[in-house]
Amino acid sequence: MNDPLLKVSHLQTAFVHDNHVLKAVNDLSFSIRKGETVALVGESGCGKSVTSLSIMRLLSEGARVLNGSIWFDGVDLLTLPEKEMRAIRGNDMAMVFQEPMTSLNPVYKIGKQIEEAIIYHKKVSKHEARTRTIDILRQVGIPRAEAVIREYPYQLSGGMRQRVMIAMAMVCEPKLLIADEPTTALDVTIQAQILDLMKTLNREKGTAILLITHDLGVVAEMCERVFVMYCGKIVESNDVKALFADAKHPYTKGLLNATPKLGQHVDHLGSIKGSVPNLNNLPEGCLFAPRCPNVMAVCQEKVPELELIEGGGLCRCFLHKRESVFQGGDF
Amino acid sequence: MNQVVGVHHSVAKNQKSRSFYSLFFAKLRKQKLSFAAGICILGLILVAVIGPLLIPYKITDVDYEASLQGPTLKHWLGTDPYGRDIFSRIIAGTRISLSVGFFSVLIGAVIGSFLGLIAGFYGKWIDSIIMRISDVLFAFPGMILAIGIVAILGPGINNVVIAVSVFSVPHFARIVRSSTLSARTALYVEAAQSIGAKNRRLIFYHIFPETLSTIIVYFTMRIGTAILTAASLSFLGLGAQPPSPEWGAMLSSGRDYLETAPHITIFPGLAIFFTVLVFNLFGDGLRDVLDPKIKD
Amino acid sequence: MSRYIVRRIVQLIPILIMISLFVFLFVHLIPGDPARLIAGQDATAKDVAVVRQKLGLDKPLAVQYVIYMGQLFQGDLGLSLKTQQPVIQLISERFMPTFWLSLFSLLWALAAGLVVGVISATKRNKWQDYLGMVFAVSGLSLPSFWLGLMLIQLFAVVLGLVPTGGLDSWTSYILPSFTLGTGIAAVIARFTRSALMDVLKEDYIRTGKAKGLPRSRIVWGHALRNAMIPVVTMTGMQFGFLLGGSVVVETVFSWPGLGRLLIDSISYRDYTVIQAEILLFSLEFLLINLIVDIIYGFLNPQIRYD
Amino acid sequence: MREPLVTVRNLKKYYPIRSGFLGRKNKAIKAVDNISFDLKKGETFGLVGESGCGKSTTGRMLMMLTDPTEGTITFEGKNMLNLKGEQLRKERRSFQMIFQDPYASLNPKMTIRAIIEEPLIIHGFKEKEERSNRVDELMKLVGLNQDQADRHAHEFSGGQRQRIGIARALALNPQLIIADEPVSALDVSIQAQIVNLLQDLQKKLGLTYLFISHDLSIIEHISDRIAVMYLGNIVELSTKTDLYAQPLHPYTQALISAIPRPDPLDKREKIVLKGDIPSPENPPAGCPFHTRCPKALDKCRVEKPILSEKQSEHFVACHLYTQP
Amino acid sequence: GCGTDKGGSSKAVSKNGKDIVVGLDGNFISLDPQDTNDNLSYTGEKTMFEGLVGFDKDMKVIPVLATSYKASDDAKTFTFKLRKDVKFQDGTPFNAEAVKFNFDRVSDPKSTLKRHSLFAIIKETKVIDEYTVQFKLSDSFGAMINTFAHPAGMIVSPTAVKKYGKDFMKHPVGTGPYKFKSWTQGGDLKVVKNTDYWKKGQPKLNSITFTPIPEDGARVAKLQTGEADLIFPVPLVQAKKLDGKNGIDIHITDSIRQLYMSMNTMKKPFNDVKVRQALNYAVDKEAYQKVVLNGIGSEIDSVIAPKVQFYEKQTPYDYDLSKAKQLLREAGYPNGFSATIWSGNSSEQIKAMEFLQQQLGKINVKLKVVPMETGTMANKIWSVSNPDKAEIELYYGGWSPSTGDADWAIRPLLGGSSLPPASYNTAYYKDTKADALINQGLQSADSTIRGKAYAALQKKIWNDAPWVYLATQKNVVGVKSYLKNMYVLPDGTMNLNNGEIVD
Ligand SMILES: Nc1ncnc2c1ncn2[C@@H]1O[C@H](COP(=O)(O)OP(=O)(O)OP(=O)(O)O)[C@@H](O)[C@H]1O
Ligand SMILES: Nc1ncnc2c1ncn2[C@@H]1O[C@H](COP(=O)(O)OP(=O)(O)OP(=O)(O)O)[C@@H](O)[C@H]1O
Ligand SMILES: [Mg+2]
Ligand SMILES: [Mg+2]
Repeated sequence: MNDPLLKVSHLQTAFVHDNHVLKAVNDLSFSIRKGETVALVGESGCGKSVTSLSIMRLLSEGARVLNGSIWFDGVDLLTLPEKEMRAIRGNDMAMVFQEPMTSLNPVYKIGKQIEEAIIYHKKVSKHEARTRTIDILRQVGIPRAEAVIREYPYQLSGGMRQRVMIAMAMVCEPKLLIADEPTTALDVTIQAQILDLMKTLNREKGTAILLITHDLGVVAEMCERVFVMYCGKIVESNDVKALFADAKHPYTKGLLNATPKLGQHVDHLGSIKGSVPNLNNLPEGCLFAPRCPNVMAVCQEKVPELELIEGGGLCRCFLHKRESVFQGGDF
Repeated sequence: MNQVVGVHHSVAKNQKSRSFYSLFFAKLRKQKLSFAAGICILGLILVAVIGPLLIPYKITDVDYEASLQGPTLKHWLGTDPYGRDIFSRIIAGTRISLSVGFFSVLIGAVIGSFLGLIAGFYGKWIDSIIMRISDVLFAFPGMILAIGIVAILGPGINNVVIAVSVFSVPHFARIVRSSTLSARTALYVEAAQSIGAKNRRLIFYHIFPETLSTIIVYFTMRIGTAILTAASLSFLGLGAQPPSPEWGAMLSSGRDYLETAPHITIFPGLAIFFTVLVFNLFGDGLRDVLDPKIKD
Repeated sequence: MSRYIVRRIVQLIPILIMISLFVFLFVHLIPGDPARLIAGQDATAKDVAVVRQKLGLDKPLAVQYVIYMGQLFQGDLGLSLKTQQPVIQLISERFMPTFWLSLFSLLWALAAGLVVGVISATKRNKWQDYLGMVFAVSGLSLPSFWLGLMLIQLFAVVLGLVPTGGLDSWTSYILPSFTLGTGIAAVIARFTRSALMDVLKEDYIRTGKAKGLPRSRIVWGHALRNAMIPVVTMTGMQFGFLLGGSVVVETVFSWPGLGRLLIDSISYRDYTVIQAEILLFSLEFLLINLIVDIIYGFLNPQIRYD
Repeated sequence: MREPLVTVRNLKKYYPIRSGFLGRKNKAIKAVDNISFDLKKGETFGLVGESGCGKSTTGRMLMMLTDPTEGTITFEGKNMLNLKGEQLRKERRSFQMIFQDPYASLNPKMTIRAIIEEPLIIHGFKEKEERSNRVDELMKLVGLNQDQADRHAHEFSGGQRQRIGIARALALNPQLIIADEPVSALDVSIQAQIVNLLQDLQKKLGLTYLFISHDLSIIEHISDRIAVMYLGNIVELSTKTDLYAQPLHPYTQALISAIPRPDPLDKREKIVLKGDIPSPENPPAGCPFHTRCPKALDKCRVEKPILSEKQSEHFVACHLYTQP
Repeated sequence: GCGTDKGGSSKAVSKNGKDIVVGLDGNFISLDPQDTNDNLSYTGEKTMFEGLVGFDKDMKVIPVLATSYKASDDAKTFTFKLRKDVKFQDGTPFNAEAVKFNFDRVSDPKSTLKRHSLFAIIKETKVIDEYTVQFKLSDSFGAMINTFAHPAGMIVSPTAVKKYGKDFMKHPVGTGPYKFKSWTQGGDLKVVKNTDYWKKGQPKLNSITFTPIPEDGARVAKLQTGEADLIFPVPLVQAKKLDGKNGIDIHITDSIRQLYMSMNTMKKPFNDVKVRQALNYAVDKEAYQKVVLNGIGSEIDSVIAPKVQFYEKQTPYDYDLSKAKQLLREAGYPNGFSATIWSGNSSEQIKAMEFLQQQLGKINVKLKVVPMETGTMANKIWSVSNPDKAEIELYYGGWSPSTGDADWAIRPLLGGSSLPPASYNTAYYKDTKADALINQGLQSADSTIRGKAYAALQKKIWNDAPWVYLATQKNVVGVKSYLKNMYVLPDGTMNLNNGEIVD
């Protein structure tokens, strides 16, 4: 139970153009244990999707993993031949994307799109695949599953499609489900349904979930541990309760303050000044320094390391610097 | 229906603070083939402008003793039935072919784009009328339309320009209409409308620039077609008049000699091929850079 | 579905009427007096007058149009001014050769265009892509009459593999279809490439990959089917080009088809034949595009015809 | 009680769906189906609801960007829907809009100065100097650096662009600003900046806002009064405090409970609604919410409840509260 | 021909079977000789039909279905004796009744046959006895016998005409050596052996298929590949190169087609004979033959060709630029002038106009070349009712008088009554003396009287120079060497009836 299922170490992924390299993910490390629900939060553009695509090895042309390793269930994914990687994708490790509206092939029926994966990975008969498909659709709470398999994506609503996507990801019973902003495009009431569903699956099937989101509310509701990302790096991580109770990094604090809370009634929302720096044009020293309310001289010169802090979490900030430097052990 | 939050972020944040043009050239340079084609076009334009000053022989210099010679040092591409230097004529013909291509498409583009803008912007019956007429013109095979128009107006290069431009009109009307339709729903057009901008301002100030990249790309691609069509008309005897060294006309008059003196057909044919090729390649590159969705 | 087709056909009628008017005016605008041309070089002015009256060309234009349309609605295309043969007969004799020629051209163009387009799109920016696109753009840039003449020289005269022209056996189709189809193959190749490249960027392709499907399955199964949707529409539009191109290609290859009939009719100002033929071309174009729309519906489940 | 600035009565918008023989109209999307409300001078009126419920359509009708199918919009005693052409163009100065998408709502080919100046040009400010001064003033007002005026929109971040949009909206000193999801596309940290800016401007300039959002937390933070929309109808309308303290409509209740709260210790039971939002093309008979309502009565399936005042200033459209 | 002594390169070719294919440059328009006005159709028709008289290789009139004829001195009455052993292909007997039927048909003013005008002069056709027929003309007409020899005078089967009516042109029946088999308009015409043909031992082929191949290159290619056994015309450029290769013989024979550039003599500056003569001196006729006709043509030395009846040689205008310039100076155009030349848009016509442009450029006469599409040009020429309004200045053309007689060679082109729109006098040449001579020739059947008149007329026209005389054309046929006895007549129609395959 203590072995990490997924262990990402010092991952560096970049978009390589002829004359410059944009490091979208820079020295990123984290791990997920079996059956655990972990959140990766951060604002738009901080590299969440690039991280997940690096893990799935689905990076688009032009993007490359420059450094680091990704161990999944005892194998190093980055050195795996494409064919073996394919056998893992959709089978041991599955992914749900942000855009349920466009992530299903519009010209194929729902049933076919799910069966395809089963037949490919499990080498079962068509008939068997169909039974399993109907089964999984029922499990994700789709009424009339027998009818839905004969429908096209356009005939389904956004929430239904996202359920189909989850069904498709879950059908081979993967050990890890990566969900990249699975509810961002959905309405609140539908979001509640989907989050509910994911929780149930996690509980019943023991599937570990890496939930990628920018919504701290969702994190608080769903996850056990949180990794906060800023500009391609993890700036803070901790157990969810600890983090929400006592965030250490000024960025995490800022985020929490800026999130409006029901019934809070403040005159002004807390905000973080300035905006996320451009990857082309990153500041020297701590990446958050230009926006940080507690900025110190050292912040503009040196890059802080991710270090253990009191209470078990990790934080990348000079304010919380302690004597023992993080050595890359288990975290 | 569902708002997709932050969809534009990554796109926008990538763009460095560079001017539109330097960005454009940087992108275009990457399209190696098209960039080369663009340089060839500049070369062709140069030839069209100063070529007639450089050619070794006057295009009307006849020498019946030296007729139908193959390529020699004296006549690089040989001579035609009147002993005229084919190389000189091809060089001199560049100006004609390029201007035919350019002007016919220009006229077609101006009229067609205007109609497309109006149709796309106002919609309703104006749209119906303009689009039905362009359907009719579309259903009318272009070459036949051109033949008919030249038959009505009489042969000659100017009429070829008119004929070719007429059948460019519905093409431009269509694509400009469709990009107008999408530009019309663009939020910034609505924004301008909400601050009280008049239709004229909306159309020409806000929408038109948005369709411009489509027009430019299509423009370059049509030039090739126009040159080909003009050459086909000349081939059918409906084009340029002698002694004009229009390539299609040269080709047409040389086809009798296909077996005896193939060079008089091959070289103008290659000139047409090359010119149309570079315009097409360049248009391709432009399209990839400017990225309008053109269905052609 | 059938209601949809009926409706679409009904919608064609006003367009066809507009075309007929357009064609009628257009044809009569072309300078040249058919009576004079038909009466012949050595006819006297009186002969010409007789012919003119016989052909009904002495009536006012509006009257001629009304008469023409009246006949048209009864399915009568009239008599050829030049040969006094029923136009329908003239056209039907010439229809099949042109039809088969267009069809073969289109078929090979589709086959070649798709293959080249798919290879180019999947090998983007590799040599296969460049080669494919250079071929495609070249195909688009070749004057078809020139290509035809060169092909005749090479394959018929020098190598003697195929007939030079005319329509005698199936081998007669090879060169003209190739010539006529080249431009379209090129367009289809380019279009397939860009459509497929767009589709390959779609989210559902990423979904396919995330499912662990092999690349071939993704390209041929998931991507191409979607890419075909715009390709099919565009192919329909190319039909107009095909019909226009047949005029030139039929001249080069002495093809006994409608294109050549049209050229002949224009030089004789054989109004009835020109009108009928252009109407036929237009109708054909519109019908092809109707068929294309129906195919589109099969490819794109989102379109429902009801 | 404050004066109403704008009165909306029985507003409807049906989008025809063309189909059938020769494209006859025989169906309609009921995007907005008979809504009425007042905007009071100086208040922020929140319009909240899920995707497709007709929020934007309502905003666009108020902006006169879409013609209503039915209903009246009265502004300072004038029925805005009777205005045409030039008159309408003139009247537009009082109404301005801020859009959801700060990227698409700015013309990429124009400089910031040109964008902010455009309303001034359109409304006949002839003096170049005057315009230029006004632009500088506006940029300062929304917190933009003046020396960036000659750059293009794509050189700015989302938050900055939204500021540009706000500056443009303020150029003509409007009375009413319709903000259609002005912060939905922004990151949390930026979102807070813009919300704060809007509130400051309201105080400074005495603006009235119609604030459209699907985010109940933001709506709660910024609004004075709130209307909850569902499928083209207003199902509940109340002051902020009342609405959140005591939501009456089952939909509002579910909506509020479904908001994920950024507090891992807050483990409330959520009301998870079943099923999907029906399509406005084919809305259910009776109460539009009955298909998903956990408390639906028989009556709800047949009779559509009307919006009525349940408590003072608290309106609800639900049969649960109609006295027999 | 010139294809006999090529030797070496000629590889022997042979033919299996007796079916041949003839490639022509256009479509047949009609198969009813009386309703035909193009040479091409006549080529096909001549395999199926025969006239009372016809032309031999040299355009001399010879008897065919008639055994003899007599003309009255006033050229008003013509009596023919007919062959007795002839039947139409449908079995109908050939006799005086049949002949009467034919000429009644074509001379009927109500007939809308295209050749009505040629025979409109026949007032009455009388059956004298079963094999004697007599024509009475309404006016004297010296060239009538040539008119009978014209292919339009070929005799059609009365039974078939009655049977098919309007459709006769698609079901032709005559007395000729070949029978109609099939024809698609614009496509192939196939004729097969008439086994009952009256000339014993004829014809020698089983069938002839005529196939239209308008594109020059394609036509030549068909001959080269053996898909066609005979093509006509052979493009002039290729004639020399083709000869002797692939078993092809090129036959170059005389034609009666004159090539000329007419000048509008009613328009300045061409109203001055000096200008017209200057232009004649300014054009290098040898170069014309070399460049435009690719060396296939002969010197022109009268307004009519040598093979035309009553031809009289004149002294050619030499190529003499200084004389030309001097004449221009005398006429008051020392600095030349500009003018427009019209013609069709075939490559040969364009080439000729371009050549003339180059030539006249040397004496500062600047030509604007306007190639026109056939219909447009016809319209331009014939839309004028009044000579003053005529736009035409220079016109490049050629004329082949299908009757082979001087009258038809001159009157339609240069007769005072032939100004457009009546006929083809594009030179607007109207001269009382010339018109009188034309009439003299017309009103007698006596060849000495006619000969004298035409001699004077030719001299007059030659000196008046309404045309720039360019060349007399040649006919060029390409045949496979195994094919013999097929020839083109000077009028451009072909006679294939004696054709045979020799190994
Ligand atoms: N194809 C690309 N080329 C260049 N840069 C890219 C590309 N795709 C993404 N990036 C950059 O990589 C960085 C990380 O992007 P990523 O998509 O991982 O962000 P994200 O955290 O998922 O954001 P969001 O919340 O918007 O989904 C961004 O700065 C983005 O601009
Ligand atoms: N121009 C239009 N034509 C047809 N239907 C439309 C049009 N605009 C909107 N609709 C439909 O009207 C309904 C209401 O749309 P509206 O944009 O007002 O919703 P919204 O509440 O703003 O949703 P969102 O949160 O997605 O912005 C939707 O079903 C939409 O599909
Ligand atoms: Mg992302
Ligand atoms: Mg909206």
